[in-house]
Amino acid sequence: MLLIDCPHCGPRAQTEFSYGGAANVARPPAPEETDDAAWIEYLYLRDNAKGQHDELWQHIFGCRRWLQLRRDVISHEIISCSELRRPLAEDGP
Amino acid sequence: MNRYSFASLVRHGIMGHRGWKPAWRDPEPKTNYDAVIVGGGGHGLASAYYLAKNHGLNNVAVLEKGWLGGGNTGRNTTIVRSNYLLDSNARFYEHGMKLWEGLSRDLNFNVMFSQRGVINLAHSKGQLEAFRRRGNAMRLNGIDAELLNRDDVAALVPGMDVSGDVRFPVEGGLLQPRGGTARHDAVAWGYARAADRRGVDIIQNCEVTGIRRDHAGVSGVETSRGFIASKRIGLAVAGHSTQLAAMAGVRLPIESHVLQAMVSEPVKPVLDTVVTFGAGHLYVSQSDKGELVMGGDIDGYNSFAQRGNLPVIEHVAACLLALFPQFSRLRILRTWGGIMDMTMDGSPIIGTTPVPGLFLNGGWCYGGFKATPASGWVFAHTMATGQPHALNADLCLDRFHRGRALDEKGAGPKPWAH
Amino acid sequence: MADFRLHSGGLIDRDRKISFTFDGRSYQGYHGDTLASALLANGVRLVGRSFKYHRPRGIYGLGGEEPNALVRLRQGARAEPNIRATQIELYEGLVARSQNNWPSLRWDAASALGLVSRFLPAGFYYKTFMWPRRLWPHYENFIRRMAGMGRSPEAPDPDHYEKCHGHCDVLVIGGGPAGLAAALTAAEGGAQVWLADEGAQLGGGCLNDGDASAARDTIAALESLDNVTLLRRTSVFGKYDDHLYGLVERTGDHLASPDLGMPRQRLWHLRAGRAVLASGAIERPLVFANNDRPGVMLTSAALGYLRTYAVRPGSRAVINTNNDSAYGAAAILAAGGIEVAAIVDHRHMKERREIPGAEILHNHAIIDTRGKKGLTGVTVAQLDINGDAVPGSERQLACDLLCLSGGFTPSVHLYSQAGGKLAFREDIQSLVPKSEVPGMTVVGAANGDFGESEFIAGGAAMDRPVSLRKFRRKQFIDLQNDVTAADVELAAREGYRSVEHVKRYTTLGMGTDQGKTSNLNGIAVLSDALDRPPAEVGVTTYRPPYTPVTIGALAGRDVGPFLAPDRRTPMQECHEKAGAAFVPAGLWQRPHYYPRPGETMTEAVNREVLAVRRNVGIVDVSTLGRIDLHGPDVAEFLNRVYINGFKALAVGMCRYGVMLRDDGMIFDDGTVARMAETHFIMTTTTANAGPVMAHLEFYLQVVWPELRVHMTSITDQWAVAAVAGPRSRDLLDSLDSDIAFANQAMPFMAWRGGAIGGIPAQVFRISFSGELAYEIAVPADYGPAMWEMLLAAGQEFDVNPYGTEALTTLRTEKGHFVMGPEADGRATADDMGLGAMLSSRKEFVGRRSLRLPGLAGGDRLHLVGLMPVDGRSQIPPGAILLDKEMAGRAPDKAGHVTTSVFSPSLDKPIALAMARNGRQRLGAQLWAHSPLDNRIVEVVITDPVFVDPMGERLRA
Amino acid sequence: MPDPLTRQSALAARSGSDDLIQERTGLWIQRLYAPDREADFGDKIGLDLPGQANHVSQDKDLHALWVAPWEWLLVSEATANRDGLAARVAASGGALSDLSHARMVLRLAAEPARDILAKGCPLDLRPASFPPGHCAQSVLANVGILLHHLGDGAHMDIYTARSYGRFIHAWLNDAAPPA
Ligand SMILES: Cc1cc2nc3c(=O)[nH]c(=O)nc-3n(C[C@H](O)[C@H](O)[C@H](O)COP(=O)(O)OP(=O)(O)OC[C@H]3O[C@@H](n4cnc5c(N)ncnc54)[C@H](O)[C@@H]3O)c2cc1C
Ligand SMILES: NC(=O)c1ccc[n+]([C@@H]2O[C@H](COP(=O)([O-])OP(=O)(O)OC[C@H]3O[C@@H](n4cnc5c(N)ncnc54)[C@H](O)[C@@H]3O)[C@@H](O)[C@H]2O)c1
Ligand SMILES: Cc1cc2nc3c(=O)[nH]c(=O)nc-3n(C[C@H](O)[C@H](O)[C@H](O)COP(=O)(O)O)c2cc1C
Ligand SMILES: [Zn+2]
Repeated sequence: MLLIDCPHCGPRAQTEFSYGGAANVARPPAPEETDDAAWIEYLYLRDNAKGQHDELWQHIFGCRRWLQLRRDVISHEIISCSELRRPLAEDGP
Repeated sequence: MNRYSFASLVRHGIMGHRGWKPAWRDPEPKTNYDAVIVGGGGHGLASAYYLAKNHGLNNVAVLEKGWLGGGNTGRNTTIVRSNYLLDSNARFYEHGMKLWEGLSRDLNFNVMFSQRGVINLAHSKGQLEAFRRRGNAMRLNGIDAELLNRDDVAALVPGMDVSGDVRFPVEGGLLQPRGGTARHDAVAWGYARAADRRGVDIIQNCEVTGIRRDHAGVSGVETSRGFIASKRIGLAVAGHSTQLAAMAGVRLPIESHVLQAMVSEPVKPVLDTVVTFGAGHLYVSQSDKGELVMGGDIDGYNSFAQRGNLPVIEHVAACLLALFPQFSRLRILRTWGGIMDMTMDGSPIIGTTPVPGLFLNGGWCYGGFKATPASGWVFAHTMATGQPHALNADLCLDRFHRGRALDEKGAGPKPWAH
Repeated sequence: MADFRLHSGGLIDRDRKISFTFDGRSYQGYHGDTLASALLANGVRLVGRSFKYHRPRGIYGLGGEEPNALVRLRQGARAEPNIRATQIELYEGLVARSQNNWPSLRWDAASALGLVSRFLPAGFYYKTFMWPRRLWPHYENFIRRMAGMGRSPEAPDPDHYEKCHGHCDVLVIGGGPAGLAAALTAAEGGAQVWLADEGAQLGGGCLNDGDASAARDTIAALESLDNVTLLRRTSVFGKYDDHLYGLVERTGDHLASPDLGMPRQRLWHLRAGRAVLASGAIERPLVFANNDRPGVMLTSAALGYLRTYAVRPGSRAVINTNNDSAYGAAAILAAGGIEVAAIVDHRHMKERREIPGAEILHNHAIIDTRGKKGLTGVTVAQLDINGDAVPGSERQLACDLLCLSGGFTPSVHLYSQAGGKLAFREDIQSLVPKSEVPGMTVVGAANGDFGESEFIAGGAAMDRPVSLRKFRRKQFIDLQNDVTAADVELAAREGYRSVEHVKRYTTLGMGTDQGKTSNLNGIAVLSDALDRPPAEVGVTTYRPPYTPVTIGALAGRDVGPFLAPDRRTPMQECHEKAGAAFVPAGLWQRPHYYPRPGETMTEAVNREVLAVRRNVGIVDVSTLGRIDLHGPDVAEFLNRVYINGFKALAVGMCRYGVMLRDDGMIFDDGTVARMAETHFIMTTTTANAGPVMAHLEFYLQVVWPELRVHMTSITDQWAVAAVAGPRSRDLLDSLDSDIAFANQAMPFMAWRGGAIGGIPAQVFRISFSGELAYEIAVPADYGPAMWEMLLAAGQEFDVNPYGTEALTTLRTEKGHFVMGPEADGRATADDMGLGAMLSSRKEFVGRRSLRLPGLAGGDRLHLVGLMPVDGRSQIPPGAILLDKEMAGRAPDKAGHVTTSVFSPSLDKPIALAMARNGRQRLGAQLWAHSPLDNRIVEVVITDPVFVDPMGERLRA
Repeated sequence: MPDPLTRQSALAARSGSDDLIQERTGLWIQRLYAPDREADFGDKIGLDLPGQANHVSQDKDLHALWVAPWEWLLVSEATANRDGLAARVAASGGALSDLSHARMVLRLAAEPARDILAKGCPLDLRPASFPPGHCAQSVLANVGILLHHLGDGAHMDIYTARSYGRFIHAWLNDAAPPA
């Protein structure tokens, strides 16, 4: 079971968190001016990196903050866990 | 090639079983094939088999990076059903069900397809109503379905706690009598042997590391055993679909997640149907060898590790005891995981891609084992003709671009929620 | 019966005699015995039957590695199958039975299978049972009955289980010499140390074959330290992410039943800073024909029975070995009063060792054994240069104990689970850890380091544990699953060459022991068959659990009422007292209806509906999600998450809103009230309260961090009752309140604060039922008082409390969709007929997707109403709509029924449905077809609003 | 009919009583938000707010429990008029949400509490990791909780959403070692 080091609350068990998917999916700032292809890309297409993966988790049973993790999805090792970068960087933390 | 039968078993038995031939050859890869299928799981092998059988394409290779059947085909809970709500899914899986019913003899390999019935339990009126809709839709698609009340469930699954005295009392359920289980490994082996017999080269320990393209489309694959040319490449690599597609520059609406499964120690027959709990995440059946085979939800985060964590296993155990408190003293023998390619709408993707000559068979989520025959059938058709079969026309990748996602659960574009 | 117990020695307590039964016969043992040691002491050798051929089997090992001696332990509800006799501590009155035999252990009919076993090689079932197809279910039934091992328990478990979260600096796995030393070093360094061992006794291997005094001192030292926790009878079964270990502590298994209040087993989630794996090594058997008879045993096990339990596992022993450890063992056996007839050593050695009284046969192997239900002798032969028997060199040796000593296999399971890679070491013919994995150190025998042990040190290298290359008679590798060397060979011959294929084709290592004594031998046979070195053959994946874990322990406390939390509204007691029937709604139990004596459900629901339509009803809606929103940007935020506009909402007013997911589908709906300029309260559906909160937090924190909005879930703060019906205002007016409920003072969609009957309250004039209605929210602790007050004051207006079933009927009559049946995650706002609500003047979540072809297309399902053409027939719930002209042909479905009710207001059945292009087809007649119950009803498409289409009642 | 102005807590209607677990009723509980990252917010509203994560400050009868960055739970037993505070918070751009009725609060002696909680809560409750004067949010038996290790070190308060109150109370009693 993962131990996620919440930058706000400290190291906590995975069961306190909920998963939020890839962190490098930026919502187009002006959806109405976005063409179908780019909108579909945002909605559905994912890199699904095999290796280091940037992802969002919410500390749902803690501070309720959304956090940004970099995690090795082969070994499950968490490389970093940080406050959300605002605005979300396209290329992760 | 030996034909398998009771008589041949006896004949070889008398000779000490020294005369059996390999079930499949172990050929060196040729430099060129009419079609190359990446991934020696059930889907890749079935596709190769039907390419040869239905479309007369014999110069075909299946490239497997490890041992055939070692992916999700070798690690699933073996449930076969076609109890789908949406027409596009239902017709596709029902075609599969029909193929399953004749598969052992078609392949001359007993895949131990056991039509013991699949029950989805309902624990509320609302759930039962949803099952009514699903069951009616199934029936109108020519699929068997029966609505069960609590007594029916009790009669079908003796030993299940259907008393009103539990946290989630059983209200009833939806039964597909023709659903059941099959021996997972045998499916891979049976298809491999049958495809091999029709001339397909099954090449194990051969990892595809790149896909070559020219102006016309794909031209071949780079592998750990050298370049192999082919103008038709089919990807059937389950958890690795995104990686392989990316080699050809295609991004997919897929994330890889880990799904765990587990078996108990073997016991004498105690459970004759496949049961799915409706108030938590659990499906359970008993294998012919005697183990209870169980699974639940995905762990819920991207993963390429074929292993997961305790919370899901504990939840599955708790759900099992909610239905069968007497199993508390049975013991879990082994747990494992598989890498699932979860799509954004929970339905598979099978068909053409934007790259000419590149075909995709993936995104099977929890349910690709049961699809194996149908998937191979329509994928072979698509690869042979360049066009989707009527049964996978709605399952193609372009459905996302057309705003026609097939969201069976209505959970939206969160792959971990399907 | 012979007594095999020594008069002194061992760790048993001779003052505490224990009676137990096996297969109905009574025996005696001592406190400190295992069932296995006590059976051996009583001369019982035949203990079980094998999985496939039902061969007679005895006790083979000493602990968790035991493949053979599986019994059914205890009786009645506590009965459990497949328990290793070697791990059962004896307690007074213990009852055990053998399994997998009929009619009895000694005379097992199914052992006749042995006669045809040549036709049942590995995987035979894949090759047959295919014709005729209709017989397969019968074949399968037979296969199933022959397979399995023990019988599952049949009654609910009377014991309970516990789970605990633990945290420590260092976890030491294994309490042998290596583990004990590591624990002491770590503890002396100040760390918080936990040490876990499967056994009842700490000490590990040295209890059996070495000098245990050092270990005893270390144990005493550890016990005196308060930063050390020693867990006996505790298996570390799994290694999980971030140094989480799964442990099962068997707190009550050594007792007849757990002490009062004590769990039977406790599952630990132990988060350890680091771990020391000191799990030791398991002895490997040697392989030859008929190597499975009762009386054949691992040498280490024989020593263990002698030293730990003071039991002679036989009278006259032959030791078969390929390494030096057998010689020390022989000395110990001899000292224990066992006659060692011979040591049969595979190796050809110049330097000879002497064991008084024992014949030393170098360059010899055992090629066969004798004895029906127990070993009576062995056949030995000299080996030629190829490792085959020299013809004519065979000799018979009489013995009742055959000790196998094929070297030791390090227990690297947890290291491998942690992702550690293995390397093959020729000298010990075993796989050992290659390098460190983060957070885990492997020490002692588990690391292939057999230390100063006199047994192996200095000895010649071991040879292969497989003695014969020709597999004519049954040479078992996996004793539990009856996998022979010939099976492995056959697999290789048939192309199943990967070690993983061999495992699956033959079932090698798939039994309850997971091949602890057989996997390495399987690799050796396969390596020969493929002519590839063992290192290349590799090993199958190690998986949790290390030893099987009860399902009860994994479920822990999550059983019975604690399977999932249940939520209660502040008024739950009121409903219970009123005799409401309840229906689950997520984790809540909501009143379904309130039957009066003698009433059926239909009668009760119809009464409740009519009460609302004619007089007044009250319903508990506290389960709806409520979110408090504060901040200068709330209105802007709401504008972005709802399809309709919120900026213009005046303080004191409410507005209905619909939220989409970004893929354009309806996500939730509810009302928002503007409490003050920068303060809003949002309601959500019951089921989506949590998801909506997380959805909003996502947009606020991730997408629009610039917005200044604070959100709090206040669902639990409020008790809420909806008062609905033409007389609702009269009811409220009859109460003592500073709120004016009249139309001008409080129009439809207004809210007002004040006090009712002294209780502070917020009143919202919103309506789900379509009647004049008010939702009254009071702080939760006042909920019961408010509810009782409404009921009491309502008497004069014939108030009825109503449940969710009446609520469903009321909203169906009004054509209100709900999340689930209608908005099922695939429906857009336009599908629901809410196209006009979609603001065109602003961006909102999901808007962009609405332009995608499939969503904007002309063939979508619309929310419509249905009525039976005959005006009487109930419209089958869940029915599929078919165009009439399609009847009888492959149907292209025209939609489906979503909610079907009897409308007491119209006095006829009605339904809501999703129909293809339904809004364009008002008046069309369709079939509502429900093949499940064989019903077809002719229906006509109507507007979904059946009652008061102009909405005059709710504005009244 | 119950007296309308008597608060009926989550456990009020439950029969039986116990010594191990005491319900704290009638509390005044507010969730307090500071406007984004305003360091002197506490001074502005006249409260001593813990700046550090998982810390609790006490000012006479009022505890301020850290629950998230710039967010606290204010808890008090006294029913003193706090309109002044509400006005100050509003004036300084912060926000208060009333949760006085939204929580069930249980008090247990720290000693059994640690063992009982360990049966369903993954927090590291060893005194070194969770000392007196600290609070932490976590999950117990699949339900969200807030734990407060009181400054005296002898007690722990468990906060949970009111609707889960009965469940958590029953769970704790079930998990408690038999008397
Ligand atoms: C625990 C679990 C339980 C499941 N339960 C069920 C169930 O009950 N019912 C059901 O219908 N479905 C179930 N499934 C899903 C089902 O197992 C899969 O959908 C199905 O087996 C997929 O088959 P496949 O042939 O596409 O993939 P696989 O069997 O995974 O085959 C893909 C192959 O591609 C190979 N490969 C990958 N990359 C490369 C490369 N670069 N080069 C060459 N080869 C490559 C892999 O090694 C693998 O062998 C379950 C899955 C899991 C994990
Ligand atoms: N005769 C030989 O040549 C030979 C070879 C190898 C080992 N040994 C013996 O082993 C000793 C080596 O000491 P050691 O400490 O490395 O090993 P050990 O075998 O003495 O101790 C290992 C202990 O770990 C326990 N264990 C294993 N896996 C466990 C798990 N998952 N959970 C809980 N407990 C678990 C076992 O019950 C055992 O008590 C030597 O002193 C010797 O007696 C002898
Ligand atoms: C239907 C089914 C039944 C299984 N039964 C057993 C079993 O009886 N014993 C066993 O050890 N493993 C059993 N397994 C698990 C396999 O040993 C193995 O763990 C699984 O195929 C995944 O492979 P891996 O663990 O090698 O990664 C079973 C697997 C499946 C899919
Ligand atoms: Zn946090």
